[in-house]
Amino acid sequence: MSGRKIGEVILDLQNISLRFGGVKALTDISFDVREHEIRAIIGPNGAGKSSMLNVINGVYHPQEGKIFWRGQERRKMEPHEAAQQNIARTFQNIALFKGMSVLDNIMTGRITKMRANFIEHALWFGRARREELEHRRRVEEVIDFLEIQHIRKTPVGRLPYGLQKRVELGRALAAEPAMLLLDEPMAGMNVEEKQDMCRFILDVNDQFGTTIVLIEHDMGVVMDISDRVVVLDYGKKIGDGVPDEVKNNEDVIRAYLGAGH
Amino acid sequence: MNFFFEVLIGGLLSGVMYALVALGFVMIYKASGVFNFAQGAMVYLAALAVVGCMEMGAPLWLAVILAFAIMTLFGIATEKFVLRKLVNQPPIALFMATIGLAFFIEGLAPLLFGSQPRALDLGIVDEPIAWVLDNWNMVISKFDLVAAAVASLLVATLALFFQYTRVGRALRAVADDHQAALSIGIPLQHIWAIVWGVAGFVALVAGMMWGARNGVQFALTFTALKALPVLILGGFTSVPGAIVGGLIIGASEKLAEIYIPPVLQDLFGGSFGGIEGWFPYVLALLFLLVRPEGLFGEKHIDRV
Amino acid sequence: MLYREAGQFKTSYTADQQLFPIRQDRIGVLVLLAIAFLGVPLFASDYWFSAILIPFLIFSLAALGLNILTGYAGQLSLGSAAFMAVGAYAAYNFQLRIEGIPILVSFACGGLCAALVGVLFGLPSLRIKGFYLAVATLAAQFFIVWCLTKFPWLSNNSSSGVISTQQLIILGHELKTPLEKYLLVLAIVVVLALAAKNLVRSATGRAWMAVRDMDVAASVIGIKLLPTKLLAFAISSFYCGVAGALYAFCYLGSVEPDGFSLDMSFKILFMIIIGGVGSIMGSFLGAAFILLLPIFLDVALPFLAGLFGLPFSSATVSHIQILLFGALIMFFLIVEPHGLARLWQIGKEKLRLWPFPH
Amino acid sequence: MPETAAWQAQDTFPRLLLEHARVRGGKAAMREKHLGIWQTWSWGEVAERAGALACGLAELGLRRGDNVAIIGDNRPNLYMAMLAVQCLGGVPVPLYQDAVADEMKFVLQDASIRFALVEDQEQVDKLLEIREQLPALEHIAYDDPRGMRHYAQPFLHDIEALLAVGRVRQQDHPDFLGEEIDKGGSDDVSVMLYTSGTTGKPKGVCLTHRAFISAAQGGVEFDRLGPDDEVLSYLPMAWVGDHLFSLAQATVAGFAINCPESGETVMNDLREIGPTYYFAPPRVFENLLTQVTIRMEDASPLKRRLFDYFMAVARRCGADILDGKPVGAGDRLRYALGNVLVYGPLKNVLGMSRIRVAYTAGAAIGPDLFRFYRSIGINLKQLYGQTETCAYVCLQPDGEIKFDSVGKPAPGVEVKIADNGEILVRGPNLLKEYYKRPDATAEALDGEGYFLTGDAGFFDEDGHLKIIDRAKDVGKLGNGAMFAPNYIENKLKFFPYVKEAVAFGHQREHVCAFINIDIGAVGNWAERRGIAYSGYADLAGKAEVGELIRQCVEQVNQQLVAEGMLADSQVHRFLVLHKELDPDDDELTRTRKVRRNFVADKYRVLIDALYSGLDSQYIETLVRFEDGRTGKVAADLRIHDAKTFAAERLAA
Repeated sequence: MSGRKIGEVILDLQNISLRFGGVKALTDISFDVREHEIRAIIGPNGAGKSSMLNVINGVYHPQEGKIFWRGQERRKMEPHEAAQQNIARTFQNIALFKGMSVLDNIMTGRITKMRANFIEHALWFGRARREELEHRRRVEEVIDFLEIQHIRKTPVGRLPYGLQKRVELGRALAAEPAMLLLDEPMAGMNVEEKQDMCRFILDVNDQFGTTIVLIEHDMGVVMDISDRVVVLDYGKKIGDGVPDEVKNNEDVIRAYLGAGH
Repeated sequence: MNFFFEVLIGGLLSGVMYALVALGFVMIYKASGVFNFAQGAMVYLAALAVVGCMEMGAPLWLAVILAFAIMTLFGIATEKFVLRKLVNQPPIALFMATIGLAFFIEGLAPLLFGSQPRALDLGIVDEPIAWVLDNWNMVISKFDLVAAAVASLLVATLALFFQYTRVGRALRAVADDHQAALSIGIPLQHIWAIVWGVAGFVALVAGMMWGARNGVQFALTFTALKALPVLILGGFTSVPGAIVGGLIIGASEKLAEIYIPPVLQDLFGGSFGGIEGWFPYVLALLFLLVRPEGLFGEKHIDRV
Repeated sequence: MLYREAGQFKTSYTADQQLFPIRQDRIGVLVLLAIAFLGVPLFASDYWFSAILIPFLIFSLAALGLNILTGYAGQLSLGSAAFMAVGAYAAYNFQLRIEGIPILVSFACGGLCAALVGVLFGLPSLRIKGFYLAVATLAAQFFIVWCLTKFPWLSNNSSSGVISTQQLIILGHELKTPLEKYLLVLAIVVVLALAAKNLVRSATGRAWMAVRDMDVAASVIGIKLLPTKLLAFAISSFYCGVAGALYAFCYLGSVEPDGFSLDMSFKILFMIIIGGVGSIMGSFLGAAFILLLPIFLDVALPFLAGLFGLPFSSATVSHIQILLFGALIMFFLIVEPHGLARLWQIGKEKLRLWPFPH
Repeated sequence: MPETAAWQAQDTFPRLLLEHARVRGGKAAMREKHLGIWQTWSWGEVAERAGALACGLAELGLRRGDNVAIIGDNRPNLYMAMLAVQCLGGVPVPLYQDAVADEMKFVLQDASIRFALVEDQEQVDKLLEIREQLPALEHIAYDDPRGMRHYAQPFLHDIEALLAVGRVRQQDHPDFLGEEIDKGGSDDVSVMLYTSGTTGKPKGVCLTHRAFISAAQGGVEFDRLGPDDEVLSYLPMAWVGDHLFSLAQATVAGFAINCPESGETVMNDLREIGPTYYFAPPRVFENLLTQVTIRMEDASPLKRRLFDYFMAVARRCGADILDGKPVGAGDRLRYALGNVLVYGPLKNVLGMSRIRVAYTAGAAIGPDLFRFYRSIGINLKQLYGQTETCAYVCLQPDGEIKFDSVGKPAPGVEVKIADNGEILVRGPNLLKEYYKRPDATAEALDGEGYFLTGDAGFFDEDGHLKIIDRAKDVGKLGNGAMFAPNYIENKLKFFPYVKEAVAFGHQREHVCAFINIDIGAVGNWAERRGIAYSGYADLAGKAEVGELIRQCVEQVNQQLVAEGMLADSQVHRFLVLHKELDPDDDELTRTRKVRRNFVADKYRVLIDALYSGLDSQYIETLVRFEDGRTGKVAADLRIHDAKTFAAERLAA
């Protein structure tokens, strides 16, 4: 039923190695992400999955390896530069701005699209005012999309966990990202919340064509929604392919059985 | 050149005194992660307590014991009524609370022991050491030397305390990992109370030294504030850092005080004394830009 | 209880995002402004203007400045008084050295100079946070005051840096009476408070709060950390600078660098802690509280002492005052970390929800 | 306004619409909270959009007389769709939007629906699910395109696309729409509403423009409604109440319909809009009051005392002040103070500050409940009517409010009581017929043109109508005494703890009852007593809860004794059901009326236990969850005895 077309490689990671002091977090990892696909990264705890996302959006800088974004080799960049290249993400441990309302949190997601300077802001005049109104509308569309109208003006700190996760997704979506990195979007959710989140992820991918890279522990979900899966273990890549391939990969089975039992 | 060394050694010796105050900060920071801005005020309180008790007729040794009791009680009370209530607050809130604590002490101490400046006589005369003066023609204060010796003794004692007593080991463990500390079998809150007690003791020693040197007065709190740049240089968690930082600050501010004003005078005219009032802070600020974690501090990685 | 919000629905984002979306709030603010501009001048005495209202407004402005930096952008500063000093001395020098410069322009330039200095001392904020930064701002506090004392040019060669401010002339009219000065200060504070409110409800403010609440996430969504923090330093210092200029020109008339002491920086910090970190309103409440408490103690303590027949000195009053400040800071941090503004907010929520509990 | 000749000529809804567009084209006609603000459509825009949509539908082949299904939450586009269909002489048939596909099937088949205008993907999916069985269904248009991207079926249309098509057609045939509207007459059917029916299959009630306009106009004049009023439309569009109070009266009086953002935000939206005219079934008022009670229990003691004191003042004189009756100066002063301190703020938080007139209907409302709202100054009134009478038979005039009557016959309506006590109604507001059911039509309308309501009632000395029960439900106890189950159930349901009650007693020696507790109110009650519970069934089974309900039942018994002829209807035994009666399990109708016989059959074993004197009874019940799955609930139900009272003792 899906009408989306998986396109060219949009992100290509080649031989990435990352160390913290003497600790190797990632070792010689290569994989690519195609436009419009849902790409999952799985692996036992401590496999380096989050580090991988942090490399992609510039929080960590790998000591070795190359990153190609839309065919261009990427120089070392800061997270905000990744944001300007339309890479958005959510975090494993919710990283919302606790002191702000849902609306304001999602509004911050549009910060790269806003041009007015602080003087215009202080005067609340012209471009600043216009932008606030325009972007409010876009944010409201995100709120509508995620069905969180009833908590629009609630401070995020007061929300239950599942809704906070949804708001965080909203903040990432507000940036209209080309690529969305989701770090365990369903961790700690109940079945119903997971279903909702799955639906939102698929809708985002489907309606906006957003490329999604996600880390998730729930194998059922991963196998259901992702197009291709990368498996990491102890910072090394041990499998890569469509869900069925990965499921039958012996290294993967061993890593999971070894880690899980 | 002799003059340079005279200034340098004088600076190093007063640096030891800064280190004395900084030690109290480090103790508390290591054990509870609280940046105790009130350490300076505690120095003031301790010194006032000693002279206050002596004024009421107590001999020096008794006054010191009484002051120590007061400092310990005060430390425990602080832990119990202030810090324990702020356990889950961000560090910055704790920091601000200790600023409040500093004010509280600065208001309380003179109410208890009077606010007029007083001398504290420890029986050590503040005069140049004749032998040095004769042989090298340098003025090195006897008092400073004694103070340095006391400080060294204190550091050594603390090091032994940390290394060889159960409580000391617990304290070190707390600094690394609260969970691990629990396994030693001493309640965290006891540990914190002990830390505040020890910090009070350190403040007492520092207060007596500074009080004997400069008189017991409110200005002590400003002198004690100099321990902050010391910490930044040395790192918040390092006892050796506090010593080395203290020496650097002490020496450099004295040298700056002597050697910078003439330069400025040549450039702008006028007089430019009082550089030691800000020099440590600016030095620390510049140092922060280069090495935020301090000389001996641990590098901190933000995990996402 | 006083609120009647039913029927106040918004049909446009303009209406929904206006400064005070609730009609009763708008009325309240207008009434307050009317009292401040029209009512107070009718009834207040010169003592009230020069001893209470003018310093209250000036310190509110300084607290507002610090609140922008600390409350909104999350960067602690212990050097607010020094930035006020920069503003005061810069405004003085602009008046002194540029022929015919309007006084308001001098104030603004004073603010700008403070902003510049603020940015300079804010640079370390990229690498350090929290109390490290606080210690760094102590450098600003001590260094600036020293500079103002020691460089004679800055104070037009007066001894120990004392300056006497020039006349306040606006459009050819000299403001002499406390009332006139009050109105000038009030107007400036109202305009700047409005600008601050606009800033914190716009993208700028959201970027500050994002950096404050979680800097990694802020940077991941595209906020450049250093410019955002430096902007906070600049604007905060600008506010402090203007406050300093007003402090010199409209309040004391003659100031010395040592007047802008560390103690004053702490006082401003206490204003925002007690008033409410991260609240425009809190800056005003805190300033009022910190300024009124000593006045209250001056009257109440001797009275109480007299009641019990205790000996009493003015030094004792000041010690009790310091002690009380410290105790209050700890009390607020423990009991209500968001200060009086939160109490105000809760009170307002209670009124909105009345008779239901909050 | 409607008295002028120009308005008299507007005898169909499309003509009224055009007239409003002409007279007050810029004034708000519909609003919906969407994307955070109240999006507004003026009368001019509504007329334009409805017209364009009509042309779009005509382009698809909609013909005069076609029935068009309207399925969805209250949304301006769906209201406009109804008007659009009426423009073409079609008949809108609103359906209950939360019904599952199977339940919709009957209506869709019965009305030979060719066109369906629906809200969103959810409704489209339902229709597609049963499309095989709906040979007549040709086109489906949807309002919300979300999730519809991959639906390639050619018969699916976005309403916006239809509007565009319609606008093109309007340009090509500028006279088309006007001609179509001109063709319409006041005796055409304007809408077809299906009665849910407590028994049997639903029947389509055909109501003409004349009927609805007369009913709407009567109400508008009766309560002096005008274009500046505001109403919140949140009740199912398929319900006659919503059709009358939202679309029909708005189109007559020219006021604005406001649609909430989502089901979860209704209370908040109500508070924002602050309607001046409000309509809700009793259960909504009841829920509100329950919430008020619960929230006040959490208030500080001082505030609670204040509240209790002023509520006592309000009970004493509030209703009289509202009715304009003489009240002492002291009480007036106290009431004024109470208005500042309690009633005003309370109305504000409920979103009822601006209400001029509020109506309740659809079920009996408890006197305490009714009095509560009136006493705090909300002009809540009752009305009486059926789908077949456009919900318009009796209204309570201002100043003549009786708690136990439904008021006087509305303007233009004749009411008489048949010999068997049944209420008969005649007037322009009656149904034209039941769709394709001449038999049922003949049964419902007698030779003189009276509609047989099926309710039993009587007029009191002031000419106010009192309803006792459904005429057919009024039964007899074994001893021949009158047994009016609804009457008893309503009394029980007036307690906040009781959500539903089902009374049995026809041809039995005494009355027994099933009780559904209100999980909100009882849950709160339990929490305050530290009673832990895991869910509805667990809570319902608690002995303490049984005791609580027993007290309620015994109070009802006391009241019944006082009513003389119903003294024998006291409830002797009862049990608290282990599950909530649910429309999904067919135990309630979609309007949440108990399907008495169905329940009696389903829980036969429980009824037997009640009458055989057992102390408890084990039962297993099949339940259907929201997603369509089914499961089992089992419980061992405790049966409680309630104290009954002797009539003589109270009489003495």
